[in-house]
Parts: sequence; structure tokens; C-alpha cells
Amino acid sequence: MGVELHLPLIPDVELVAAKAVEVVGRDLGMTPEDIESAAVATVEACLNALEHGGNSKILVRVDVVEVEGRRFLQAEVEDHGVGFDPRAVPGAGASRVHGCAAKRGWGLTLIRELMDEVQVRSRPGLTLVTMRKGVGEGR
Amino acid sequence: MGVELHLPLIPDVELVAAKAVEVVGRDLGMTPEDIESAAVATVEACLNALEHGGNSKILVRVDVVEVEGRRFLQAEVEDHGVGFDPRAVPGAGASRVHGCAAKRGWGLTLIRELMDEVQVRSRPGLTLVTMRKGVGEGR
Amino acid sequence: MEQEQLQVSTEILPDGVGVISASGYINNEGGQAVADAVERLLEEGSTTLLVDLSGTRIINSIGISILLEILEKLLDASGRLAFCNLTPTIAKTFEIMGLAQYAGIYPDRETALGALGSHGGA
Amino acid sequence: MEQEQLQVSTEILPDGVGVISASGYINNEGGQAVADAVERLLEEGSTTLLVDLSGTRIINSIGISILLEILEKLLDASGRLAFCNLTPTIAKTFEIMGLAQYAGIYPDRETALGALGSHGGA
Ligand SMILES: Nc1ncnc2c1ncn2[C@@H]1O[C@H](COP(=O)(O)OP(=O)(O)O)[C@@H](O)[C@H]1O
Ligand SMILES: Nc1ncnc2c1ncn2[C@@H]1O[C@H](COP(=O)(O)OP(=O)(O)O)[C@@H](O)[C@H]1O
Repeated sequence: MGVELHLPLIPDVELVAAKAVEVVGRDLGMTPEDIESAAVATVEACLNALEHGGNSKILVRVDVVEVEGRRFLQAEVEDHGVGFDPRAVPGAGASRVHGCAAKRGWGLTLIRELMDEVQVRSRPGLTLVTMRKGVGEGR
Repeated sequence: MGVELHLPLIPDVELVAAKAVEVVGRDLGMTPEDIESAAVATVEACLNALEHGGNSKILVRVDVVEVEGRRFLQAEVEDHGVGFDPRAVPGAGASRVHGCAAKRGWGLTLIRELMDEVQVRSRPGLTLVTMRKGVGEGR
Repeated sequence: MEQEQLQVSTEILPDGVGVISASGYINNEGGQAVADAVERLLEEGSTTLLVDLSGTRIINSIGISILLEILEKLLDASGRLAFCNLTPTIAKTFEIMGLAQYAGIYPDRETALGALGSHGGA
Repeated sequence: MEQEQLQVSTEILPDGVGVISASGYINNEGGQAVADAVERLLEEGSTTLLVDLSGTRIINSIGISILLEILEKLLDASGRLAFCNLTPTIAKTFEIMGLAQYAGIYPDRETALGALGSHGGA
């Protein structure tokens, strides 16, 4: 019985997904910090999906799942764009402000750092990012 | 290309719909006041749908529509509960604080006052509230 | 983010006026939190009360109904209630629901306190 | 409601430190608004700057990238940049993205101003 959102490409529409994460997270009794981390990660996944998803709406699902006896808030972001090879994306390394600073390319890195479990599946026409944040545990 | 939300009955989930109205209204260049009015009306419609919608999710769509050359933000809230006869609902009259004050029953009245056009269609299994707020006009 | 979670704080001014600042979503819980603050101030002897809603952008009819109930209770105790810093939409909702008939609505805190004081404070 | 729309205000303290208060969503526009404020203060001769993010709960990597760019520009002008009142998640994001390596991160405004002052102000 989660929340399901179909979002078109309009400015700040990712905030609707952030609000859904917040509402579900609060209902689960998560800490404000964990809720915020999950919201920021979800925002990043939405921005990628909106940027690369072509003209079709993106789909966001926010649910509670139980995996091996542990409860997670799960956010899934799905787009129907060209897709990509997640293994071919270089992790954004230590940032260097001077010289060749990595100014972009932080989305997936942030998602992995802010969430507990992340899975990226992608092929042409279907990219699905599944992110989980444990309920009732600090990081 | 509007926003579509499927919302389960969890506390404050109506805020996700309010955020969708806010994002779409801002994209349309509506005034903060008109956006807020549309958001509060949408919240009321969601609360009714969540309260009377049985166990199934409610559906919220936020779109831009053009009617007779005029643009509107349109919010639709749909539930699949028992339904009701909208004409049989007495308009909440002038509130009387002492005596038989109307403490509840304000939802539909507020929706009608805050939006420019409201249509309520209901039969067992399908209630659809369609609300429109003009773009680019104060009230 | 968490900005819609209601936050309520209270103080009693030197002239006895009780001020309740509430920001966030005034739903049933939010309305109840304001009502609880009113009760506390009443118990402390403050019967002239001002609710400052700066920071509140979104409300629902259930929350406002709870404010109507507490207003009734306050009037029964010969008290007075005023509101300030309402958004236009919230002010309109207060009008529609009749709250504005029994409680003063002022643009800001200074105006409200001036009006409450000049008509006899606590 | 509108609480996520970025609001930026600036002031220059008597000792020359420029303070930028930003609340709302730091996306590309929000990051640009902060960057513009930094530029304005630089032009006014303030090279020691503090960005106070109380009221900001949500950010994105594009907005933070813009802050990284402006930081680079400020360092080139031999200036200094500090941040205060970050939520834990925003602080963590600043760490990950390397902003924390080049800018001081302080819990609140007092601590930040103390640290900036003691290492030489404007
Ligand atoms: N949903 C997606 N569809 C297609 N390509 C994607 C998607 N998400 C990420 N990518 C690819 O992975 C790269 C890195 O993404 P990310 O780490 O989020 O950084 P950024 O989007 O800031 O460049 C992107 O530049 C893009 O090429
Ligand atoms: N979505 C709905 N499904 C079924 N009945 C509804 C629905 N919306 C409203 N109603 C009926 O109309 C009545 C009046 O609704 P409303 O004006 O919103 O006031 P309230 O919900 O506060 O009682 C409700 O009490 C309910 O009986």
C-alpha cells in the first residue's frame, strides 16, 4: 500500500517525490535525518530519470518492504529513456576544487552514500533505480 | 502531461497532493495566493476521499486545461468508496460558535469557495471531484 | 522537508496577553496542539490570547474545527482570542468557517497586541 | 507550501564578514541565487563570507555543484567561505562532494563567526 507517482518534466517536480518520502518516513517513525537522506537520494534519482527519460513521465514508488526481517523504506524511480550501463559510470572521485573539478556526476554517488541499499537496473527503454533506507536505525 | 498520484491512507499523505498543486501552479506562474487556495481545496478533497474511499488508494491528477480560451489548473480527486449524493449534502451554513455549531462538514464548502469551478460526480464505487482554478487571474 | 510538522511555542507578555506561535500544517494534530496551548495559558490565568500563524501555509477543515471548539471554550470563560499573520487563503478560510466572527484577525503581531491592549488586556 | 522557494538575504557585518542567509530548495536556481549573492558581496569588498543554511532542508547535486564553482572563484580571489546551520544530511553531502575540504562547516552562526574572526576577518 505505498505511494505511486507519475511525474512529468516540470521544474521542481522532484519535490513531490521528496514529500512522498517524507510522509511515508514519518509514518514509519524514521528519524528526520534518515528521512532527509532518503528524500535527497530520491530527488537525485528523479533528476536523472527526468533528464534522461525522454518525453515520457517518470514513475516513483515509495513503499515499506521487509528484507530478511529488517524493515526498509524503499523508493523506486523508473524512467523509459535510452538507459545506460551503470557499471560504466565512473564513481565521482574525491572532488578537486582547483583543476579538473568534478562539478557534475554526483547523483549516483550521493544516492549510494545516503541510502543503505541501492540497485540500478537499466536497458534501453527501462531504467529502474531501487533505493532502501533501514527503518529504526541511524547510520 | 500532468502529475498523477496514487495515495494510500497514511497520515498527512494529502500533503503530497498539495505539493503537486504547488509545483504545477508555480510552473504556470500562478500567484502564491491562488496556489495556496488550490492546495487547500485539494487537501480537503483528498481528506474526503481518504475517509470515505474504503481501503483502496485514491487517485489525484493535477493538470493544466483550457476551457473556452481560459487556462485553469485542474485538480481531480477520485476514490472508489461507497459514494454519496452531492445534492443531499447541506451546505455548511453560517457558523454559530454557540449552540449547534457546525464543527464538521466544511470540506465541500471550502472547496467551492476556494476554487473557480467545481464538479462532484459520485456513484457507488466511483467518486470524482474536479476542481479548477483560473491561471493568471486573482479572485 | 520537515517544515510542515507543526511547531508551537507560547509566552505570556508582561501585560498578561498569552501569545501562541504556531507554524506548520494545521491538521487535527496541529489544531489540537494549538488547543492544548490555549488550555495551558488559560490555566495560567491568561484569558486574552493571540495566535500567531506566521510559518503556517497549509491547514485543513478538521484543524480549523478544533480551533472553533477552543474558541467556544475561551468565550465561555469570558476570554478573547485573536489571530495574526494569516495568509490570504487562511484568512479566507477563517471567514468562511465563521472563526473571523468571534476572533479578531490582524495583519501582524503589533497591530493585534495594540488592538487587544486598547480594549482591555488581561 | 511555498516554503521551499529559495529566499536569500545578505548583510555585511561591522568586521567586514559578509553573511548570506539562504532558506529553501538549493537546486540550480537556488545555488545560482547563493552564487549571485557571493558575487555581490565580493564586489562590495567582502572576501570572508558565511552562508547560513538554516531553513534549507533539501538540496540537489546541481545546486551544490554551483556552490563548488563559486567557492573556486572565491579561493582564486583569496577569499574564504564558511557554512553554518546545515542539517546532518546536507553536511554529509558537502563532505561527499568535497565542499567541506575547502570551506569551514560550523554548527551555528556564532561558532562560525568566532572561527572566521580569529583567523583574520575582512
Ligand atoms: N536514468 C538514467 N538514464 C540514462 N542515463 C543515466 C541515468 N542516470 C544516470 N545516467 C548516466 O550516468 C551518468 C552519471 O549520473 P550521475 O551520477 O547521477 O551524475 P549526473 O547526472 O550529475 O551526471 C549520467 O551522466 C548519465 O550518463
Ligand atoms: N468522497 C466522498 N465519498 C463519500 N461521501 C463523501 C465524499 N465526500 C463527501 N462525502 C459526504 O459528504 C459529507 C460532507 O462532506 P464535507 O463537506 O467534505 O464535510 P466533512 O467531510 O467534514 O463532513 C460527508 O460527511 C460525507 O457524508
